[in-house]
Amino acid sequence: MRFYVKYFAQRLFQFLLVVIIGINLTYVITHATPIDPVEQSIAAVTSFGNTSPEAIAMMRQSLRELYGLTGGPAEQYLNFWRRIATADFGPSLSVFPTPVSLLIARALPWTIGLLATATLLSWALGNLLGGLAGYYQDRRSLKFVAILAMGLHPVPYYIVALALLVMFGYVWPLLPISGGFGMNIEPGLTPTFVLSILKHSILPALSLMLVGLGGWFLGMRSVVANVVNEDYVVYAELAGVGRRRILRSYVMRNALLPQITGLALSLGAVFNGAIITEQVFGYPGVGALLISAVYAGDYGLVLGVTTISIIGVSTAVLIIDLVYPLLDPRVRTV
Amino acid sequence: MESRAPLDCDRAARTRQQAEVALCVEDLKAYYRTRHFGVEREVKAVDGVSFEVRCNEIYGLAGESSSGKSTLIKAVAAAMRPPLEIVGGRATFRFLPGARSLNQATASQLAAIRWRKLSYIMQGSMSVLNPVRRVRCSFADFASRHLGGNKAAFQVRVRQHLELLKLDADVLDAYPHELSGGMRQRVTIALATICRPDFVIADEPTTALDVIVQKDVLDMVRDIQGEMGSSLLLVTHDLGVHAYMAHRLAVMYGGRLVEEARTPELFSSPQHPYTKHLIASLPRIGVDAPRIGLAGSPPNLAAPPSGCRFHPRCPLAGDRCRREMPTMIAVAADHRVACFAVAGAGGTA
Amino acid sequence: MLTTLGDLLRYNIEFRIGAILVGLVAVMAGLSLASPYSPMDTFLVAPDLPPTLTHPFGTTSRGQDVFWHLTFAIRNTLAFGIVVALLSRLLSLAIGLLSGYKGGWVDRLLMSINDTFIVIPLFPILVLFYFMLRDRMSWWVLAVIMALLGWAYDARLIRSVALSLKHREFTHTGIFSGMSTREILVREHLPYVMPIVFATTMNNMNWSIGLEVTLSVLGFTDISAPTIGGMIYWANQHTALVAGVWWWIAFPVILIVMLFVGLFLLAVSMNEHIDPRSRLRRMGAGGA
Amino acid sequence: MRLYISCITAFLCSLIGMAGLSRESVAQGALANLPRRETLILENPEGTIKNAGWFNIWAINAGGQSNGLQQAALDTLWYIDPDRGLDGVWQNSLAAEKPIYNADFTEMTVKLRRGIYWSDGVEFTAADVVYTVAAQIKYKNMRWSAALSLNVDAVEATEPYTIVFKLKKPNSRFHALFTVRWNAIWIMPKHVFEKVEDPLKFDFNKPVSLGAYVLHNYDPNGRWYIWHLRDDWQRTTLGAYGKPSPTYLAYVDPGPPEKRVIAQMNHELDVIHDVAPEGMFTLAKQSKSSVAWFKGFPYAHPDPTLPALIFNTQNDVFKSKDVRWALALLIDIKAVSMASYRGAATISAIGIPPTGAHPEFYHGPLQDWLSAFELDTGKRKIKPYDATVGQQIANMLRSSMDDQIPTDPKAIAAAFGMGWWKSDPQAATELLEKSGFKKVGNGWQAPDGKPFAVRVVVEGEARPVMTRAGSMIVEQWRRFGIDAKVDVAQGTLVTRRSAGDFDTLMSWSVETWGGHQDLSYFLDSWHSQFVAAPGTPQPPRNWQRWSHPDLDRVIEEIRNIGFDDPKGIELGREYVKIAVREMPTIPLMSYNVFTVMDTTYWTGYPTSQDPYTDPVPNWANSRAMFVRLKPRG
Repeated sequence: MRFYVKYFAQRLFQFLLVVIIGINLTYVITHATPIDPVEQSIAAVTSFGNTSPEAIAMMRQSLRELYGLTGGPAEQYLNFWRRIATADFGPSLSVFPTPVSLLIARALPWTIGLLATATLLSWALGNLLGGLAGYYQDRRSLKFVAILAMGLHPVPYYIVALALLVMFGYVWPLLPISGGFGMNIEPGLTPTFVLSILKHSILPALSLMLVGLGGWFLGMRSVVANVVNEDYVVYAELAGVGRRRILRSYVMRNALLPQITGLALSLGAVFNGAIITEQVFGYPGVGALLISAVYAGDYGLVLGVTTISIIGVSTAVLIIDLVYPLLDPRVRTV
Repeated sequence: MESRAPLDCDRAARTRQQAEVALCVEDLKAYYRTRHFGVEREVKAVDGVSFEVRCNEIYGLAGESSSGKSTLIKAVAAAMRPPLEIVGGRATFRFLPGARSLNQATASQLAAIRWRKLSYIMQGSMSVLNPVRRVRCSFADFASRHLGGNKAAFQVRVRQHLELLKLDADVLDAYPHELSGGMRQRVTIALATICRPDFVIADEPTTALDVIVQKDVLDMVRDIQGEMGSSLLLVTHDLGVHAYMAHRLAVMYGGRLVEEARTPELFSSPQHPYTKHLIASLPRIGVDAPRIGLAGSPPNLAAPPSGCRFHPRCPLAGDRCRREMPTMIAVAADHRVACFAVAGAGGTA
Repeated sequence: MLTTLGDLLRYNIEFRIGAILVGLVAVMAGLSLASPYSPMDTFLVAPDLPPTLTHPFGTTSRGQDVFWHLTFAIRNTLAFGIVVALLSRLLSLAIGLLSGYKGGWVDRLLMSINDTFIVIPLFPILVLFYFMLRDRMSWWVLAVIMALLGWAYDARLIRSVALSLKHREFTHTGIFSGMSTREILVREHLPYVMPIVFATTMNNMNWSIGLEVTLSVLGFTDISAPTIGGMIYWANQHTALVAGVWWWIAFPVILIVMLFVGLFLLAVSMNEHIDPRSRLRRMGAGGA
Repeated sequence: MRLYISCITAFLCSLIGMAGLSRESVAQGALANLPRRETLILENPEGTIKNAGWFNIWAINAGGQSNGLQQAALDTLWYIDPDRGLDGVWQNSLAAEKPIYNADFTEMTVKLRRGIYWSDGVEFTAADVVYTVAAQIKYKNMRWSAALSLNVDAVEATEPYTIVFKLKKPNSRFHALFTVRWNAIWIMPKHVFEKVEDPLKFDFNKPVSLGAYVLHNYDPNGRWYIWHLRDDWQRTTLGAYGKPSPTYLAYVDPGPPEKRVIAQMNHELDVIHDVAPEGMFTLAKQSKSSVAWFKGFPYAHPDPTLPALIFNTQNDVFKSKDVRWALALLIDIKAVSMASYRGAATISAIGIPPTGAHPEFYHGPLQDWLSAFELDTGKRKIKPYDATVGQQIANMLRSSMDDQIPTDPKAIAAAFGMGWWKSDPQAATELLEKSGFKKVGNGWQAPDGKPFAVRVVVEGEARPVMTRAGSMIVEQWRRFGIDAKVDVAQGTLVTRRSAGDFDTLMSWSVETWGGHQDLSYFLDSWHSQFVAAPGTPQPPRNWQRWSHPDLDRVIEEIRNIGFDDPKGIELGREYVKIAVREMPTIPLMSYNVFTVMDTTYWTGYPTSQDPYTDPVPNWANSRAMFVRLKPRG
């Protein structure tokens, strides 16, 4: 037990370290963006409108005050942390005065719903199949899966997404190619709404799984192919332990360990992946929000999203770290 | 031409004149046939080996590394994976009469035999136990199907067995990496003997251990063997271990047996030049005659030398040795040698 | 080494396919030297021509010959991927092995930095970099940036392996025989993680080129420099897909897919060759 | 093994299942439970609205504007149509008549229309206008606060339907603030806003509308907005032109150009705001039911906006007009037209969009002057103008798409524009040498000995056609030996433009009413008084940061004459001549928008034959469509 306390403390410390470094890094980077939110707002107002130069000068000043960009950098930095402490990211600058937290709250369910699910699914399926393929090395059906995976996995995600879009959007227009759900459907737990969501999520989800699954499959397969030759597997076979038991408790059990770390990391890709997925499929979510925020020079929003994603991901890593020793006793004596 | 005492397993099995034969190996040939990346290779790791292990006997198998020891036991125990295959001869166990060798047994037969009749103590105990499962699980996986009974009964059985081996019962709750090397080896032995098998194969059981621990472990092995009255095929390069353990001892060189005798006899009056050399190079207290090293290196089994495989390094080598391959000839009771240069073993070199 | 490559080529089907694919791509890249057209100029040939003998891959709406333009594009893209892969491999190997072997505070510190790189969303950061660097964001600047951002995943992977290696006999013997950390890492552990490095090299090239393609498709790179992503970018600018100029997108995509599958197969088959275990299996005698 | 088989099958089944249910859904079409034949679906070029539930347009930039809000639900005093208009270019909307100024333009009186009601049944009166002005002045962060506080000294409703503005200083164009070009100051519902304590934090959802439509439903993710025709549509200003035909308006974000084209081919998008030329051609070829502004080539609607290559005249290199001219003479406009619009551009040599009423006021009358215009290269005098470029483009295109290209010179001038500058590298060389540049090897050197480097800032994805034009110009300059590069400022353009952080820029500093000859809309901001010091932000629209005493005089004169005063045309032509001599920006073409309309469900869209308004659906004027459209069948 004492070990756990120590271990837990270490990991927690590391977690906090990561979060703090990460947030600071993004703070610096986002504030290095050359885009001026005030100019963006003014452009939005004047690009078509008829406004006299003096008026713009006035507007510029008042906007600076409104957006709270008047204080010095130190002051702004302190304010930022003060806000983080109270889990408040302040107002978005590009859609002032709507609070950032509200915008994120609206977008997050979509991202989590689509990407987290797809990632977990492909992880589970990929590892299962990969494990079997590594153990039963001469099963024809699994060989086929392997070939499929080898053909698909290496292709860059954007290309896969594009291909799917072309196939099911243009050539064979079966599936909706943009949006989270159909037009004029009232959100709510109605069958129409749920159905519409499912339908709209097929292409994005499929694209994510096609790429993800292959990776896990091949990874697991090669790990298993090695584990099979470990002495303890050979020994168990010599001892006449049943194949299924060997597969479950000796091969899979041990081969999964690296894959679990992998899962934690790939959950990190959720927030990055979201951007491209949502770009290509016009799917709502954090990625789309983030990009539009970057364009608008909306520090508040960019920071909000990245902070959330950083915390989310490092929490995932933390959880994995905490579970890991339960799965791999060797770590406990480290 | 010369009087031979060829081994005949069937007869040995039928008419038990001497002590009963637990394992009979006859002219066993096991080659590694690799066709990897088109590089055709045939490594004659075991090439026509014959011997028998009697019941309730510790049979030692000595020889420097890459002499084919491990391959031999792989072949005997049907622990072969490609590219290793048996190309000739046979190795029959008492508990599975008739079959040419174990690898012909059906899956169900094997399942029944493994661990119940035949078990192993493997080299490198470090990695033979699943690192992420408690020792207890290994016991359950390996033995429970043979011992039957419910969980509780099985646990009792395991504890008893551990007591027998003077092992503390709480090793069961440990993970392999939490045990010392010696402890781990002891556990492995316990694991190998829990089902009281008729035949145990021990491959370098103590190689990784320091001398003190080695002795304890060896004692343990011997005790349990005697207690069970089963046969033990002990394979190690360490003649000291053999001297301490084996009833009879065979020396292997280049994939073939060169000499076999009761252990004391082999040490006292070795016949084969190679054996002589081995014995001579053993450190002895009091004697400080200079160790004469042996010229040359162990044969490449992919392209073994013609005739006697030892001739390139042999001080007594003659033309015949280069042409013909010597066979095992009985020179005395329970003493066989394969050398033309040995008197009574088929003329002169 | 050469002979083993020869063997691989002759007797390993995956390797052969991979080699052929990559070879073809490389040849394409090489042909760029022989291109009759400058990659920077447009309207050198009649626009929108479907594939014919004179223009095997057709021509773009910008009056470029797809085939010849592609040779430049694939060359740049390939070079990009390689640079990123090499640079980031070095980082992830060094950090992964060290932190896995050393453990303790070294491990914690390194992994904190590592995890930080894992958790910060790359894409917006790359975009912001582009905003800041503007037309100075040439492909190799991008490559360096990506390398600096792209080592973390594999470092963690390598670390987890190094972690398990740490409990292997050979490590202990290494320590007892008084090898220095560097020696142990380089002599004992490095060969062991090499297969992973190979696999990750491939994945990393996939990742970096994939990201480069994505970035340039979205217009966040030097659009005048011909790259695969750049071609798709310009094709989108001319809505080539719906305008029926499919060859403008199809051929770049086919080529890049060939490259990826090819590299991947090479990595896989070479893993098998390099992996110490499978070598044992092959050199059967080693087991005797 | 069994486990694995079952997994595979389960996975496949689920996919097939999903695909199955999707098939049935496509049949059901784009919008659930709306009568398609009564619904007009238009593209909202704003894309997806981040802050979907925000309709308070008076708070700066917090929500969507052209998601139907300003086209269907808001209203103001006057509209000026960029084309011909329903009943003339000038449209009295909430105002009953044109603005009435006093002699020295310090007072403007407005007479309001009667019987106009808010969608919640409250009548619209002068009080609303007064409140709009008062509120904007009171809350200095409202959208039009600055403009009003600068101008308005006092505003009062002398009668329920009469308002008098007292201005702080003479302004003959004050009414322009309340006159819609693209938008204008929209009138606020007093009875709603006076109840909320902070109008800046009020989302105005659901909006009380003054237009003919009310909000029906919207996507919380901001991809679509659906508006419903008011039962009392007669009590709106649009109602005066008859009953709007569509019962529902759907403003949607159809995604990138390909998706728009596909959507219209599936008849799920009636009005596309803009696509790349190739997309336009595809629709023209493959979608029989699609129509555009011009029946045939070049299809596009020319907006009263003038894309130009804008110099940052505060950069030393571009201070000299000879350098600017040299660069202009290195441009082959035909190639630029082909690269950007595939020839479907309406070129203009002068700084006025060749659209609406402008050709008859400016381009036509100035042809002779242009042809006579002489430029001194330092070695000789040349006449750079070629009046036949428009013709040449037409002929060039006729080879590939003959029947579509008009033959009548007037039609050609309308579609492709009139003349432009002859590409003349020789003259350019002389001009550059004249101002101290010299050619070393095959690269040019600036007087300071550094290589002559020019970066052309373009907006990338955001404005494909402009990016293409910019890239072509760069190519031409590079071929001449200038170190030219495109600099894609996707996202950053706005900031960099106002900060003057560029060498040259593909953008526009000229926007006009289109339908009306008055130029003050953009020209007033070109006065030297507004030019910002280098490094400080430049107010719109003089992005070139250029000024000229003669121009200042012209601008001041315009300020002192009425909006409709014919003298304005004369002054306008003077501006043109000054701009041609100085070349502060290289005018290229009008901003042609490929607005494509699907006639499957609706007919009677505005086109060049019946130019009653601008079809571009984000313009507030496009509301005129709603009353002229007819359901098919």
